[in-house]
Amino acid sequence: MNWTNSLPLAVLMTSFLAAMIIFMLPESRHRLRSSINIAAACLKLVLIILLLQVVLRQDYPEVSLEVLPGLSLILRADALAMLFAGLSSVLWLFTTLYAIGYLENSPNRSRFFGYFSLCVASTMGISLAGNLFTFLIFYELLTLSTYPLVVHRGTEASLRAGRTYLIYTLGGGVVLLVGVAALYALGGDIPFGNTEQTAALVGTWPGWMALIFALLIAGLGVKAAIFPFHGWLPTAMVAPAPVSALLHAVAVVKAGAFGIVRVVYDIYGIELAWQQGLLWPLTLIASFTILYGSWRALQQVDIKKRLAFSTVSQVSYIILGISLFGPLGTIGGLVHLLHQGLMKVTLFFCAGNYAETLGIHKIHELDGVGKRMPLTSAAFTLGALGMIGLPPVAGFISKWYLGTGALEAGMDWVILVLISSSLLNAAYFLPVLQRIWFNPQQGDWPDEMITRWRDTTPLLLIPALVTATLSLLAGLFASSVLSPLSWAELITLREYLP
Amino acid sequence: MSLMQSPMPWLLVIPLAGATLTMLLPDRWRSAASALGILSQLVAALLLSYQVIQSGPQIYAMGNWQAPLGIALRADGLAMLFILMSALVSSLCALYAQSYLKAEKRANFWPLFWFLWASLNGIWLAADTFNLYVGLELLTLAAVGLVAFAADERSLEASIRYLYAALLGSMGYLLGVALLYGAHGTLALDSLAEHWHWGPTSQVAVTLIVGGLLLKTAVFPLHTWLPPAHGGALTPVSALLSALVIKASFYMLLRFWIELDIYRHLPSLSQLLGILGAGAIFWGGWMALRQQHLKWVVAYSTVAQIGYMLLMFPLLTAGQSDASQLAYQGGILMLLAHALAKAGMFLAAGNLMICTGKPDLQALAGMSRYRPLTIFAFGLAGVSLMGLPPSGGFSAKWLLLQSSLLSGQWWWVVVLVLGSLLSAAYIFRVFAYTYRETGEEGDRFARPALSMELTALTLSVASILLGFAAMLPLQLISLPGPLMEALP
Amino acid sequence: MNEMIDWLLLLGLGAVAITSLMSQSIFRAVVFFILLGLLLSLVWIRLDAPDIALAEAVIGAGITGILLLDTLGQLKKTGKLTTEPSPSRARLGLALLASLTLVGLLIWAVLHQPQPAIALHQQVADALPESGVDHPITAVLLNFRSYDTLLEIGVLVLAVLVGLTLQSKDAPPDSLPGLPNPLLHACLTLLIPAMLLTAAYLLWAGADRPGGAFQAGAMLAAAFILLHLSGTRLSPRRSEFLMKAGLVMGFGVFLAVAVSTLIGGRPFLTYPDGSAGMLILLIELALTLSIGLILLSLFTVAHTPAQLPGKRRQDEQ
Amino acid sequence: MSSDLIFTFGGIGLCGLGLFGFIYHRHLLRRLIAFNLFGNGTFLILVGFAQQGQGNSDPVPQALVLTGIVVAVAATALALVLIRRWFQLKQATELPEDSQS
Repeated sequence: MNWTNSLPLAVLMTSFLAAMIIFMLPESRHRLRSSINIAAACLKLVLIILLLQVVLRQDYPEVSLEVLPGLSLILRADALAMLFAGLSSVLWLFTTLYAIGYLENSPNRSRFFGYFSLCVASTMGISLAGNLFTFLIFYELLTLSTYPLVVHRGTEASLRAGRTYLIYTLGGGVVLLVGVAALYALGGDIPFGNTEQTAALVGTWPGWMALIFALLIAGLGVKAAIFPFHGWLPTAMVAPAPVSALLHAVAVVKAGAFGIVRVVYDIYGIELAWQQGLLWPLTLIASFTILYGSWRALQQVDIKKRLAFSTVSQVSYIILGISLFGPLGTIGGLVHLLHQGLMKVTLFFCAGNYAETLGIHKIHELDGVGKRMPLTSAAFTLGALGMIGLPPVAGFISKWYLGTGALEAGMDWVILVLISSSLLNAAYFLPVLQRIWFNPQQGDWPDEMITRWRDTTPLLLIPALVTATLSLLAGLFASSVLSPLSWAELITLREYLP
Repeated sequence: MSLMQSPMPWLLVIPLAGATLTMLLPDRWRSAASALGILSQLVAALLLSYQVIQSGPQIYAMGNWQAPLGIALRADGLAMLFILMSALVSSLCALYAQSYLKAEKRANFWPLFWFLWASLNGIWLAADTFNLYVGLELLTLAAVGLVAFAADERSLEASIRYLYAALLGSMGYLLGVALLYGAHGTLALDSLAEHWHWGPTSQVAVTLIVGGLLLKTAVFPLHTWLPPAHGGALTPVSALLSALVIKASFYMLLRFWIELDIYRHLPSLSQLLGILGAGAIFWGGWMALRQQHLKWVVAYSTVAQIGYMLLMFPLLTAGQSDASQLAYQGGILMLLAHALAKAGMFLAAGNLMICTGKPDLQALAGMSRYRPLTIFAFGLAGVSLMGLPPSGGFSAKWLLLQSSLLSGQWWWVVVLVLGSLLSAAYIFRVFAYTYRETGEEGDRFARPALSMELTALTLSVASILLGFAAMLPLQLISLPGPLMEALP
Repeated sequence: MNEMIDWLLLLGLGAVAITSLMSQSIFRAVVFFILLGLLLSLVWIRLDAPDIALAEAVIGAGITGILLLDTLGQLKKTGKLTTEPSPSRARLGLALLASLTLVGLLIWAVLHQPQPAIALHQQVADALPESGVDHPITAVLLNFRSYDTLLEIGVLVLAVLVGLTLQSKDAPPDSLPGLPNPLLHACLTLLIPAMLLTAAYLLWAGADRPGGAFQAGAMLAAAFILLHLSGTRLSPRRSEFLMKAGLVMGFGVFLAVAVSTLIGGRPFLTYPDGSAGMLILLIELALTLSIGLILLSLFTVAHTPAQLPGKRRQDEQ
Repeated sequence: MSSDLIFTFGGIGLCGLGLFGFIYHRHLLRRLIAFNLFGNGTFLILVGFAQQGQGNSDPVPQALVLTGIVVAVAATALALVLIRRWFQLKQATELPEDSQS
């Protein structure tokens, strides 16, 4: 056995062990806990880079364990897995830093960081899963480990939000379970990438396989917050800002979207799915969700709520890209998985900064905040412009590919969807930017924190700046070898359209 | 060397001797003797498993009289799994009880505990229908005694209810055995299976046996005695009862069902058992959702979980061998996962009640901050009970799902799925209470001993690990033996 | 003629059973239950089962009856007996349905009895010479199926144990006064030795005739209970350890004999060649004494009122 | 009809009566008596039915009944201990109706 084969397991274990150690630590050991957290995040990043090297050589390390007769847990690092794993591990590092700053002096940090790490461990499991069964296991584990984070504050509102979250995600989980179990009953264990196996099944039971496709997508669609399963996402906003970042950018919605990618490309195969007519309903739903999310975002007065509906809309860009038959659409969808993550995490960091530093929660309270917190506001502006899709921020790249992908797939009407959604995005972000930069300050801030820093504390500020910069760089240097775009192209070339 | 002939009788001798000695010894020696007994039990169980794995099922003729004249003990893969399971759960519960009970209470706890263990081992190994009756009665009396241990109003009421239900159940069973003997002239399971005559007498006998055993297993709607008994007993007792005692009658049911070919002859009874199971899942889950008393939630959860185990019966159909195999594996795995998870959950619940000093859910506010380890144990056990991955409960549910899909009985899929959601509802309800912040500080809480927290955690973690190591028990129960031959 | 007797017995059995079940007065119910036990003894004799007849008379009717009567007395003495709530119509319906179904099923089952494939009594007869005793039932109980018997003694010990558990240590001494009746004492001095002698005989006879440890033990218990009622205390509080040792002695000796053969390299519960009879007698002797004490304890344990438990401990809810 | 068959039917009757009383009554002592009736009926069936089938006196079921009687007396005694305790605490001879379930 090659040493590289143990890398996927090592990636998973770094955050899992970190979680276990943190659970064992007494509440008061803040410094030690933070050190372990950061060390684990850095270690994971190193391991991911090592793994990237291996995957670039067209070598896909794999470990498996037979857990039930004929059924194995498989961890396998392929190019697509690395896309998601890379994104999560980068964002984990910054979210951890941010969370350490954000939760300073608040209770229950041991519990928080423990589940936080567990949550990232499950995300790693999701990205490295080598078959649907493994995916399902980590997908459910993600639900379990995020629940304590959502209800972290322990207030009535957060417990209610936790209940809503559970109803949606567990409901989606069992639908997914039934889909996975039915697929297994028909064809046995199908590792990702073995689309020939599925093709044979579709030949025999076309009706069943279409039903299973619907079950799988519906189950995954809950976490991806596709309409009508998006209801939990705005409700879960009561959680602390780092958790929102985790839900929206790093882990949860991404897990759903990533799962859909896996099902479409690695279980059914895009060509087969296209031929069977399974994709166009997905395109329709995604388009509708994009418009619906934007429309709802426009009506929100709470910053985080507006961002939440923006996520509903943005994640469906990914789904849209996946559902378009053709390499350009695929690239657009995959690259947006990364870009949306970077931009959304920036926005949430900034929203958290406003709330922590000045007590601002509503949009109308933002008047003149640009002068008080220029750096945070600059990062926020970058993220918002990227969401609208203005060049040179990363969002532009995604939309460009999605548009050309739609043309390639012969679905010209999708262009209209993209344009109108961009207009809506502009409509709900530009007024915010106007308030930040151009409106004068109205009276005192709701709840100002006294710090010796001009903007806000470094631990809150730096992660936001870094992710904002990254999303700018991803757009500016889209054509370089290291950019998310190149990686998405690599995946597309290597795996889907040989 | 002669000692090593077969470890089988030692699995009975040690607990019986333990019961005798712990009655007579002074307290200091009592605990030491128990510890020694537990260790030697573990050794004997492992030795016997080794033998069974190496050289197949073992038959042991008591007093050297071959069955059917004498009584034989029989150790096959299934029996071994149950022996190992009860060894693990009982020893951890015993460890817990050592800290939980005060010295003067322990005096009477140990003999009862040892009798309980002896009867369990007796039942797992028994191959004689009347011997099973005596074992069942020994088990009942020990269990009732343990329930009545607290000697207050609630536990007395519970124990009387329990005793009456159990007595009726065993009498029904004995009546069935009487008919079987009259029709076949033998009491031994093996020779019954060999000379099995399927006619009215056998049908009535089987009906009575199944009915009696269902009552003793607390199958819905005959479950009403269970929640007070399991919810009202002392914590280590609740854990033993829910994890092991109800499994005894279930185990007997399964043996009869498969070895005497009942599944082949009474398919409608199979479906009936499945329907009762579904009823148990929904009713038990619904009642668990409505309880205000922590341990009653856990007790009603047992009612619901028994329902899952019953789902294996309609899936053991004569026609489909694959589906039947899956159902058998899934059912047994479900039982094992439940034993571990429920014991862990009861012990964790007991710890929480020690912390708050109150039995109700309301008092749990803020507990997830104060006792994260215990909450974690409770949560892990809950994961397995809900059947969420990765856990033994999930693997079991997966197998049952596969079996229902394969045999085309899709309605059980619906039951399994809805049941999972219901159990998630009542478990997360408890969990939500522990997250509530009331603003009061944590120092009003008492603190359970570390060993008590660790035993709960060990059991819960084991129920999770079972999800990864399910192949071991599945291989064990698939070893050749009379049961496997009779399985479709 | 014989069949006549059988039918008459059956009729009596039914009448007595119904009376004991449905009688208005609970006291009468118990008395008729004891009467039923005596009738059953006759039935057992008709069924060619004198051992059971003996056991039924002494244990089924005797000990159970005494226990029931004594409990009833206790209930009457300690409290105002609340009037019994009359059972609901639903209960009546359920009970009728259940019992009629059961009877129907059983009759159907009995009428379709197949010819048994195995004749176990033949095997018993064949193996009897090796068993060490001449009486087949004793051979079955203490040799062929001795494992059942071992567990059964366990059940008895367990019942007493639970009784002892429920008895709180600080209970007041037995409030029942000794009976100062001189006539009774005179009777007892005659009766007790006679009973002890009968017990010894029953024990000895068990080897080749009806009788054995259970019947003898029950007789012993009857003697003990009489002594107890007359004021002589053999109660656990006198010497707890000795009492407990006596209770488990039978079980312990049985187990020890079984284990000793196991250590000797022979299967569990085997008797070494030639010494089966001796060992069985030894076990029976210990069992008789223990069973006597156990039955007595069941009586006294049930009899001694335990005190209301003190303040309940919070951690043991 | 042989004695064996007659008393087998007698046993069936006792079982029916016992089950009836066990369900019908609420008084704990009455239910205990009913249980003992049920038990005695079972014992009669055990011996009578077996001997009817064998056409011969059979020591095995007789031995089983001896065991059964002892087990029954143990169970009865245990029940009585519990009943007395219950009576002391609650001054009641029956259990409360199920309210929880």
